[in-house]
Amino acid sequence: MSYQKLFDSKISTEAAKAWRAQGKKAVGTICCHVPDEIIRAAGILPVRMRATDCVDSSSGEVWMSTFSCSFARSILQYWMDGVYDLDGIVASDGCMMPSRVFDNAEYIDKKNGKNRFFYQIGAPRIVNDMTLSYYVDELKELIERLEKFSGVKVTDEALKEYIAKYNEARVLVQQVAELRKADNPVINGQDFSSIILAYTDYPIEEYIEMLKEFLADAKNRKPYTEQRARLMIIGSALDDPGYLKIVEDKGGIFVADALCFGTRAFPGQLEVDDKDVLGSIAKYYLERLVCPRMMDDRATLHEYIINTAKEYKVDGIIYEKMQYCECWGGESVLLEDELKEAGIPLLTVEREEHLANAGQLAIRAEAFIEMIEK
Amino acid sequence: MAEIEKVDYWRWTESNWRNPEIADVTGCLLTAGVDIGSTSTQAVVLADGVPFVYSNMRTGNNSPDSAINAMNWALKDTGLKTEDIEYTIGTGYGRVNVPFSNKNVTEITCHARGANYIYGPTIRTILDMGGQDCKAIHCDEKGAVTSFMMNDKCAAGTGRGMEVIANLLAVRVEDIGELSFKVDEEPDPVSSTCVIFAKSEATKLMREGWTKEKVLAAYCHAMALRVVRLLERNGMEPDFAITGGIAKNMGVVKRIERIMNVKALEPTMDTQIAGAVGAALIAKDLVEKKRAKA
Amino acid sequence: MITAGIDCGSQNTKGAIMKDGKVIAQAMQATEFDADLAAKNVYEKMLKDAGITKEDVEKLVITGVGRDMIKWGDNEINEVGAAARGARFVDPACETVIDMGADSCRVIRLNQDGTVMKYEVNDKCASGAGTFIETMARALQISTEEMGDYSLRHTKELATNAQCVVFAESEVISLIHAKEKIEDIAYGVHMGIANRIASMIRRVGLTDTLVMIGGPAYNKGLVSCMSKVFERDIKVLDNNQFVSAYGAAIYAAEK
Amino acid sequence: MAKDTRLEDAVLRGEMSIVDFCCEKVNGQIERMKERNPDLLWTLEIQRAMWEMFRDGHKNGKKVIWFGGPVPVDLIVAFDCVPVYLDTVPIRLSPNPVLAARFIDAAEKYVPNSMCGIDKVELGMTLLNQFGPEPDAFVYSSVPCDSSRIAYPNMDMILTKKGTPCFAFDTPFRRDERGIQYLVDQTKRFISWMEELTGTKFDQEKYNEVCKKTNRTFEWQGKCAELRMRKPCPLPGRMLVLNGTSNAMSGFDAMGDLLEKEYEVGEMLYELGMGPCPEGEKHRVALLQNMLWSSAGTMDWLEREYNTVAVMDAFGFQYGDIYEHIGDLEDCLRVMARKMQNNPMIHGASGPSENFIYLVDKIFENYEPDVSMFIGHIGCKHTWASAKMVTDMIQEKYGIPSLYIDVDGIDGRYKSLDEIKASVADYMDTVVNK
Ligand SMILES: Nc1ncnc2c1ncn2[C@@H]1O[C@H](COP(=O)(O)OP(=O)(O)O)[C@@H](O)[C@H]1O
Ligand SMILES: Nc1ncnc2c1ncn2[C@@H]1O[C@H](COP(=O)(O)OP(=O)(O)O)[C@@H](O)[C@H]1O
Ligand code: SF4
Ligand code: SF4
Ligand code: SF4
Repeated sequence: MSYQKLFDSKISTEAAKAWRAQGKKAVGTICCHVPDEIIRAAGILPVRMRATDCVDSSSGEVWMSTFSCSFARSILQYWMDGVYDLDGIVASDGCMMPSRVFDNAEYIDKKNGKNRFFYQIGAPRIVNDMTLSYYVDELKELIERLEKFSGVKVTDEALKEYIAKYNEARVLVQQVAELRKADNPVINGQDFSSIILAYTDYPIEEYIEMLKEFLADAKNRKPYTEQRARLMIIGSALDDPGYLKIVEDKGGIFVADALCFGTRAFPGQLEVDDKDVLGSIAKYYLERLVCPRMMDDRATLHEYIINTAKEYKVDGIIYEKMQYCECWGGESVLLEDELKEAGIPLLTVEREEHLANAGQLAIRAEAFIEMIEK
Repeated sequence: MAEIEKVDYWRWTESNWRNPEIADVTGCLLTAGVDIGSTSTQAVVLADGVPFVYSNMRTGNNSPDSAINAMNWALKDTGLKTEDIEYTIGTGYGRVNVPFSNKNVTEITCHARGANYIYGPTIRTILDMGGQDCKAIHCDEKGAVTSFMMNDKCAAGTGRGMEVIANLLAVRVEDIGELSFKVDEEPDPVSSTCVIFAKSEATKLMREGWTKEKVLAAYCHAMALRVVRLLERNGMEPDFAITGGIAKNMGVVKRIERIMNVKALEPTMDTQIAGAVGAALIAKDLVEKKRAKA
Repeated sequence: MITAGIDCGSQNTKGAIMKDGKVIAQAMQATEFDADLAAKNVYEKMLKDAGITKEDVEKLVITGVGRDMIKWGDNEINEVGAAARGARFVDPACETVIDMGADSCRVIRLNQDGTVMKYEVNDKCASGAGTFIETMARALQISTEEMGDYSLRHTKELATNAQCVVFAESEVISLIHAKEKIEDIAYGVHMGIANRIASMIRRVGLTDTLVMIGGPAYNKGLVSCMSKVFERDIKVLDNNQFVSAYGAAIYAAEK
Repeated sequence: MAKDTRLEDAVLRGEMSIVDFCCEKVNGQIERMKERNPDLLWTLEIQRAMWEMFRDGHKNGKKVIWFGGPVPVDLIVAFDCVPVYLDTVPIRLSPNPVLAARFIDAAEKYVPNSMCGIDKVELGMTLLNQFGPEPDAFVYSSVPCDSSRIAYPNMDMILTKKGTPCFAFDTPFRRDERGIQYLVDQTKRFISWMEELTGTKFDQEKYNEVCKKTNRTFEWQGKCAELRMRKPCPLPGRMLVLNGTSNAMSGFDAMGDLLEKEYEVGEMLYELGMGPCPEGEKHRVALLQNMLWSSAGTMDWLEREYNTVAVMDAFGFQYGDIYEHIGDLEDCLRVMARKMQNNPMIHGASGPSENFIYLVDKIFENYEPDVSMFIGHIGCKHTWASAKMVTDMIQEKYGIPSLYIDVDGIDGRYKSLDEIKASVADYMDTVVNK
């Protein structure tokens, strides 16, 4: 097995197929407050759903209307089209759009008499002791449901086993991200994005192996040297390296990000308190920095963006907003001024899941690069 | 059965120009900028950084040809050939299709630089209104871009829409501005600036008995409102100027000024050539930098 | 009983005269600025062709987006109602009607008794209607009528993305520069439209039979792309541009 | 005669506050009403009471507290503070597109234009600092609505910079027992926070008084709602707008008085066999989303032209909870928590779609409309994303198809009243009246 799979951003269903072929269950997951450790401990394979390469989302549009985020709508399309052949969905209420993907998927499923497994975790948007205990209760209920569904008891031992594995992956991803700090990094934005996307499709063990192989080989890779500007990308869910390619073809190189499908998904380590394993999981997932869905850590998010930009010696930030994405769309109110203060140039662009007007992005990116290149 | 176009009211006048004060350019550093826009193509040649000749014509269906034609037309009667130019920069949406260019640079960077030259170093906000898009650009005293914003996805409120209306009402684009002020009272803007719907809306208004002038006023008004939003978003910092083809349409310009309560600087040359001038200036800088290094 | 219907569309004004459930005359003319005049001309021509006078016509009903401009009809009916009646008249079995005009597209789902169950209208962006195709044809330097044949001869499944008419026009031009074949580009344009109206059709519910009326229905390339997207035949009615005018005349005969 | 727009112009120039504008406007309306239609004066009194209370809050030595989303308003009132329900601002400004536009445009400088107009106006008003009296605090919640979840925290950050204290509730996504307890726990913290803010102790007696008033409001509101179930419906569709205000003002006598009066008048009309439709009620329509704030005229027109009355809208529909054991704090807090969860449209038909479907089902069951319209406010994308499930349910269970149109309930520039009417008319002519 080679690590080449890391660089194929297409949705791969082979791992899930193989898993299910053994008579085990696999579920789709949506959003950032679904702890994979728990799902694995219940003997179930989590597959983080995405919409890469979805060209036509008209069925999704029928259910979610044109006034919906096309990333979410395209996931529903893939679900309806059977691109993801899974045993159910576990979601957390990130923003309203994935919640509606969940609702519609469940509704359509019932209508078609399928009755697969559906559970939505209510994840708090404020971090304090009270909200943490609410989240713990929500996770307890998830565990009960999962146990019933898979017939596997979720034990502290199993949870710890998977926490260790996911922690290992976190370390490895952070090491990959470190590579981007070099003046002439051996991976560009497209590469990194593909590596992160691969995580969604494969069991964690397989992913860890691929990362290790890649890291061992990394120094043999040819560094990128032609770049005119170092960029960071932030904004709405982005699961399409093709988007980054357009910008990198114009001479930029992405060296950092603050994206759902990016470094931000693998921060730090999940510290286990042996006396309260579930509580440790809840604490990690609730406290880690996610996105503007959280109401009280915007300042930290902004700080993270600015610090990362500095740490990775970024010349400018590209802020992509999905159309109808309020979550990220509204973040500019204070962020714009803060970036200005920090002296970091910013380019804001609108986009849709399906890359329709590549030319328009290209011209903006090129002009931005001309503006910031040294 | 090909379509027979009756009179092309949208066809604005093409032009070329030669600086009467420069008789001889031997020994001068010649740099050029060629701006292939969606609608128009300009070629500008600078002699030691001073405009020497330029041409301004419509972009044909083939960008490389447009570039060559524009350049030839500009150089006509000067005795110069394309090869005599030291360094050429292509810009505009067809910038990669300038066969004889040494480099290409986006029209955003070029327009800022060009505006800085045309309007002087106090210029801070530039609104470039072209055939298919609109850009609000900020720049510093050197004409370097500090931020910019463009219209997205929808071409509503661009020159192309104006051309459709011109054709529909049988009014030359050049005359739209003046006619649009021949109304007793400013009508409400048309509700849709979509190229297609504006046409049907204008048709509907005509059917309801509106005069051409009133329809034009309503359309210019709508277009001004649309770009003003872009300007507001990017922030307005004087001095302010408008470049691109629509800058010649006073019907839109005056309305923008009124809504924003600002005065745009008076252009000293053809506003459509700002991009090409900028490109030629950047070409000059590059040559000088190279020479200094050598 | 003799009744008449006039459909004053944004591009064309169409009329029909019916006698006891049969069409005895029909005519069409470009609407241009004077809808009233166009309708008058159409009406007079039809009367002449049918060899009757105004007095013979019991009732005249006007429909279409320009119907407000015509004050001399006996009654009016909106476009949805007219299209529904007309389509049922021409094809008694039809369940869903796609009515595409120059600027607009409507999808109408009928009840068993021919009344309207639900419908969808696109009135925000012209990207799914006749003018879009016309503009692309112009960019390809072929006539609108030829678009269909070119598209049917495509050899490659080219995809075009831009929605906006204007951007689509430049996309087409860059495809020409990229040496793509006109046939394939035409196909890409039609496929794009078919995909865009797909969700309208799905929203009213996909039925076994789909019929298409209005000028663009003459475009075989477009129709074939729609068949492909929905995996079923799209029926194109005879005289499809006149169907709504029939509907208006039929409405005139009701009650 | 040209319309007098001096007040509007002053607001547009930033010289007049929103609160002063609304007070002047409402007083002007009252003066005119006195001459023309003194019988209807009662319909305006609540407006006057509310806006003047906002305006004079500081003068009367009270703290002015902004609130957004489901929060325990009764407690704010019990602490003798002035509760300002922010949504009343966009709804009040929306009939005038130019005014609403000032605040919408201010917000759109930063946020996408797809954001809900309600939240854009609120954010814009905060950015321009033009409400009037500076708020002494801001209380909000994480309503399951993306637009407000973005607008409120941004407003929080802007206000916090100025030193204004803010309190945020975390609204649970699902409605269940766990959620109720969660809200009760948070409310307890809120009480301590209010004590600190006001420097006074929580006063059970005062709270009991407010509970009584609130109960009265919701009892009358329930009765008015029952009136609407009768056939013919004696109350005009336009009055559905009031349901929004009732939430904000439920703890005040004025609201109870208004609803009592509304009920009396409605009962009288019903006795007389009269109603808003000139030729008698032919159809009754349920609005599956919110009231058309910016174009409420559509309702009058439907009554006049089609003898069709709007009996209920999904965002105003309440099955108001009543305090059963006033004096028992724990129990009252639970009722309040339930209200916060059930409130259909303090940005409501949100949370899981099943709640929305359930709510609409109840409307159809109780009000028996024969026409269904999803006149969808485009900002409210999460209701749009449930719309098909809801309308499918109506079609299957009640055999009624639904009209869909997109409007902007706040920004009248999106679609004019005439355009909306034309779409509704087409539907009434082709589908309803066949
Ligand atoms: N003299 C004029 N008066 C009014 N409009 C004009 C004039 N000349 C050109 N235009 C308009 O300007 C537009 C072209 O602007 P331009 O900046 O050249 O576009 P681009 O750079 O995108 O090709 C056309 O739509 C044309 O109608
Ligand atoms: N033979 C044809 N082939 C392809 N397209 C056609 C043909 N005839 C008409 N059309 C298209 O039909 C449209 C006009 O249709 P019509 O139903 O008359 O529209 P409207 O009712 O809006 O005036 C035009 O966009 C035209 O391009
Ligand atoms: S956060 Fe934005 S991109 Fe992500 S699902 Fe929500 S609306 Fe879509
Ligand atoms: S509304 Fe008009 S201008 Fe805008 S995208 Fe659609 S066709 Fe283009
Ligand atoms: S109308 Fe909808 S989007 Fe707007 S504030 Fe209410 S719930 Fe949120």
